[in-house]
Amino acid sequence: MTHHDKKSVADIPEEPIVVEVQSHSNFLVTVGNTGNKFLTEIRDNRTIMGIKCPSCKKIYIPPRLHCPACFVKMSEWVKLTGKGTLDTYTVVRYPEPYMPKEPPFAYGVIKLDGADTGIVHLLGGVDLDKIKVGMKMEPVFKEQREGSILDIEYFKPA
Amino acid sequence: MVLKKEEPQDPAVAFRYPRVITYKHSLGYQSKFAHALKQGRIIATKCPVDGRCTIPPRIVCPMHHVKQTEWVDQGQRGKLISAFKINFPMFDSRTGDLKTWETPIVSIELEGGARMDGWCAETDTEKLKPGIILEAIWRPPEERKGRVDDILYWKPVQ
Amino acid sequence: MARRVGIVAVAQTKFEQKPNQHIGELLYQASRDVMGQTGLEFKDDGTGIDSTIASGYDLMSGPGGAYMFLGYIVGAWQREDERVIEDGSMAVYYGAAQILAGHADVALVLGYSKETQMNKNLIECLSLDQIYQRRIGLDFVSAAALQAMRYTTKYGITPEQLAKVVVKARKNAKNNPYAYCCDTLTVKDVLRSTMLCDPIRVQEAKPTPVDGACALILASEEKAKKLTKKPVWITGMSSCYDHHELGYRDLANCDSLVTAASKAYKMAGVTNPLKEFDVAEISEHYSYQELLWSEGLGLCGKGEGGKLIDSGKTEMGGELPVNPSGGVLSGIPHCVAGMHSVVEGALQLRGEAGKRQVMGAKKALAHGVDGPAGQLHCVITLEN
Amino acid sequence: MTGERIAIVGVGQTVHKSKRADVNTAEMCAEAVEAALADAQLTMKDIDCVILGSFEPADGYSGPDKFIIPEIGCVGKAGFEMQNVGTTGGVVCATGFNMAASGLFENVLCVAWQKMDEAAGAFGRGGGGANEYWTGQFPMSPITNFARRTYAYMTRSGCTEEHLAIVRVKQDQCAQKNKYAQLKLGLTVEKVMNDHLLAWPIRRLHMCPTTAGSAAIIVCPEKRAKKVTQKPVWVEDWFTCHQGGALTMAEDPTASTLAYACQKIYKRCGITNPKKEIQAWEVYEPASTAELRWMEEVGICEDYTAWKLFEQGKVGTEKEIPFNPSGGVTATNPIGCTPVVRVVEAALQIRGDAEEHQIPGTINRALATAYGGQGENVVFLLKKTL
Repeated sequence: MTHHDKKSVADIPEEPIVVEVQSHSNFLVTVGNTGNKFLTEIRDNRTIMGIKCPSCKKIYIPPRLHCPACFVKMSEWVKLTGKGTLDTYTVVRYPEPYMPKEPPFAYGVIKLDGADTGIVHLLGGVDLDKIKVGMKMEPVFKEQREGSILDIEYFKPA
Repeated sequence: MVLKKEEPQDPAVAFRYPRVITYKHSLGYQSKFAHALKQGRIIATKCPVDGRCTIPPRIVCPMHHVKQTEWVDQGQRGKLISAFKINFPMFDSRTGDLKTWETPIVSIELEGGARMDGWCAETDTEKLKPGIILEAIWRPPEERKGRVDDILYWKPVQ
Repeated sequence: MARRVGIVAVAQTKFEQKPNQHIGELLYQASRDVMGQTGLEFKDDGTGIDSTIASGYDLMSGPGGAYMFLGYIVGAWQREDERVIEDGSMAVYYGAAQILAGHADVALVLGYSKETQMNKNLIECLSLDQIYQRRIGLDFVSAAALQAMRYTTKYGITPEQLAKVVVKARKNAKNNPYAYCCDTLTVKDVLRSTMLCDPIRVQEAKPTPVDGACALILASEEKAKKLTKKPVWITGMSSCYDHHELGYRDLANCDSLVTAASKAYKMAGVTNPLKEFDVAEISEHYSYQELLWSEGLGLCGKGEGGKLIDSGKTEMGGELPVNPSGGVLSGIPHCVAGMHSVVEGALQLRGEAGKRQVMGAKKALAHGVDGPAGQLHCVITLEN
Repeated sequence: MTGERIAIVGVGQTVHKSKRADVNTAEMCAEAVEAALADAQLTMKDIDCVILGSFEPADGYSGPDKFIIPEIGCVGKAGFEMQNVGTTGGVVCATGFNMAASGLFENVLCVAWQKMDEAAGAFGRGGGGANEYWTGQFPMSPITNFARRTYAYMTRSGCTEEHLAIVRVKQDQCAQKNKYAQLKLGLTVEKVMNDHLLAWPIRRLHMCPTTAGSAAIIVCPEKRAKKVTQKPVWVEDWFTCHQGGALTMAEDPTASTLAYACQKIYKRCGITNPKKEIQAWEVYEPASTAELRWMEEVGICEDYTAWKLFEQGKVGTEKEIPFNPSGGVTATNPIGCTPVVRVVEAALQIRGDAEEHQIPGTINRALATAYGGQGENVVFLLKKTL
């Protein structure tokens, strides 16, 4: 190798730099058979289904394959009316890129009749300052449904 | 591992979740390295114990765990350590596109002792034997951004 | 616990926005501090630090695997170097378990975060399940707000009571030179601030973004006694998971915290936490959390969090001062928060907490939390 | 060791496939957990601590433990998530071992997973790099990493492309006997040598596939382990050896931290002749060519001579050197979970339960490793008797 003269580095500035970089990704999300059944029922029949544990008899929504309490497989589907009670809610007032709507909009946990759990979803069809815990709610389905949880457009007061 | 972009599927089976994360990396003590690139120079931090230089610049020497405060000019030439060519389309992390890569990637030991990677002008990998001397070819000064790719490629010195 | 684990040194950086510092510099500063205090270095013959455990979300450091380029900064090159992808309290928990296991005698535990690097809300949102909760755009803020609404309506917690938590935090933070936010606030100021996500107002949420790091060195009982005159003993610890789906839980309770606390208290022989602890550091990312977590930690009965803050028992000088450091509401980065609780608890028990010192503190309670609406809690009890 | 002596009392894994459309990530994990519980004849009620982990950059999550917990029935249990790129599964096991040895728990469950069908093709701009500023200009991947390593290995050792192909064929032969393995291709040396070139000298077949799979182990302290099972697999020692991304610091571009980690752990366990004293090897080789170098680093042979052992036909399940009888990582690679699969396979060998790919004779001691990043390792030693 040629001999290299070490140049001084004193003249190189040191002031801090902030580099902006973006990371893009596009993951495939596999729903699985259980989720598939739940979502296609919403899409094809506007029906919300719960899933029942054979051991503790609890009915879960959103559904899952295993009972979180008993760790046994669940396969018995139970048709729910979709109606329920508003357990809690919030009005989102800050914007984030991942949100499905422009704020302000509301989320709520709706405890569905006939199920032992509630589901978190968007609220609509009501003035944001008139939402009250304990309200009776029902789902509003989108006209064009594709097989996603967002096929339920929102829950509105019944 | 050849990656293909798949067609969107039924969202009740699987769906894509696009995600963009913007990072503002503070280069901090590494900023000087970026400033040097803008000047068409490569510099590295030096370990006060054994004098070894490292790129990326490090705040401490991994082996001796002493703070590295001295910067050393690494010159414009280096010795080839290894080379390889990618023969399949891979994502260009700067654009997100699948791209075929014609130029080999080389690992170089610079005159100052630090090691770094770069693209190589010589596309015939047969000619890229360990030990040959390569020289840095830079972008014109006005195009430099203080990034490692300010070095367009490395060219074998005849 | 059959044997005890000692905290022999603790350190923290100033918590603030540090756009001019590389993430590694935070780590270096905190780790050098504790290593300097003890004179310990990484050694492979059992005479120095045997292992290191860091905590932090990978995606907060960079696009993936980013933190793995930081291990060498603390000197853990070719050493036991592991990462807990949770709040920092869990790293302390694991570090102590490693010592109880005899696998390490001395462990360096680190928590670091650079929230100025990215959108914290987005990274937290990525913890949620993709099919249901993330699809509707939920994140940790809105999940916490749902919990806050449920909790406050069920037990009649008033906005004033929530605001008092913030006022107390900022007042205490004035005594903490490391704190980020220590402005003088009144209950009115808090209630006048913009609504972020009902019922959480901007001033009731953790200030963000903040950068900073914490470090501590844990050692086996035998070594701890040699390394310091003022060891702080970890006497009990436990973590506990709750349901992920918010609708599966009663958000007005924090069952997993109750479980974690009861396990930790049992180990430590604590039966009346309010009486027995002299100081508590609770991770309250939102104002309601100090109250709800206090209930979970058994400092008061269910639904009595509001009364607890009204009683003044948790103020400095009260029966059990909660968050003399100002806590997370004074601005501690995500993933560092729980470790910060342990660090502050240790400082109190060493009598080195400066102006925020609780006089004669003998037992401290540290708490950390992660996940949406407090899905995963960790409780650590300390004694001097 | 001042803590409890510990043993693996149950192991489980899914059948590894390239795609799992029938389950989501959490449900896939539940399969492995069910298998491990069945293997240990325990129920979820017995488990008091759970340690989870996956290679998050390929998971689409930041903290995936949160949503997996309910599906695997671990609500109300103690635990947390670990992660360290490729060695994640290794760190998960190490953490589980520590938790069990700490005396705080009776039955510790370790679960790791990867669902690569969700991640394949997921990375766009800046997605794959560890820090876009430093690595953004190059299309970095394990392929390029191992192309570089293999290039250097070949120039230093004198091994040829044909030797690399022999290694791959041996791995395939092993995988064909493993009912859980993903790729079973019926390879010949010729087939491998004519396979699509990715980055010379790495061909497609030399690289690990993308796998959807999960694995779980259950660890107990001594007293409990003896109650739970007739065939406990004792954990003799383990060592996490990470190097903080300091690849460029290594003098030898083919080297990893494995040699250092093995020397250290051998010394602690009094092993002087590893080739004799260890009867089963499950070593994480992300590329078939890595198997050569790792074989040298674990101390089976001198540096740069492993290819000769393959040339002489000494490596195989029923041969002198039973290296990766499961078919290894080039047959199956659910990244974050792969090290747990190594531990599972090593445990099965010791128990004599590896069925078709069981190494003949008594296996007293087995070594399993995890590999990640640019040369990071976790090493485990398992034993039949205390």
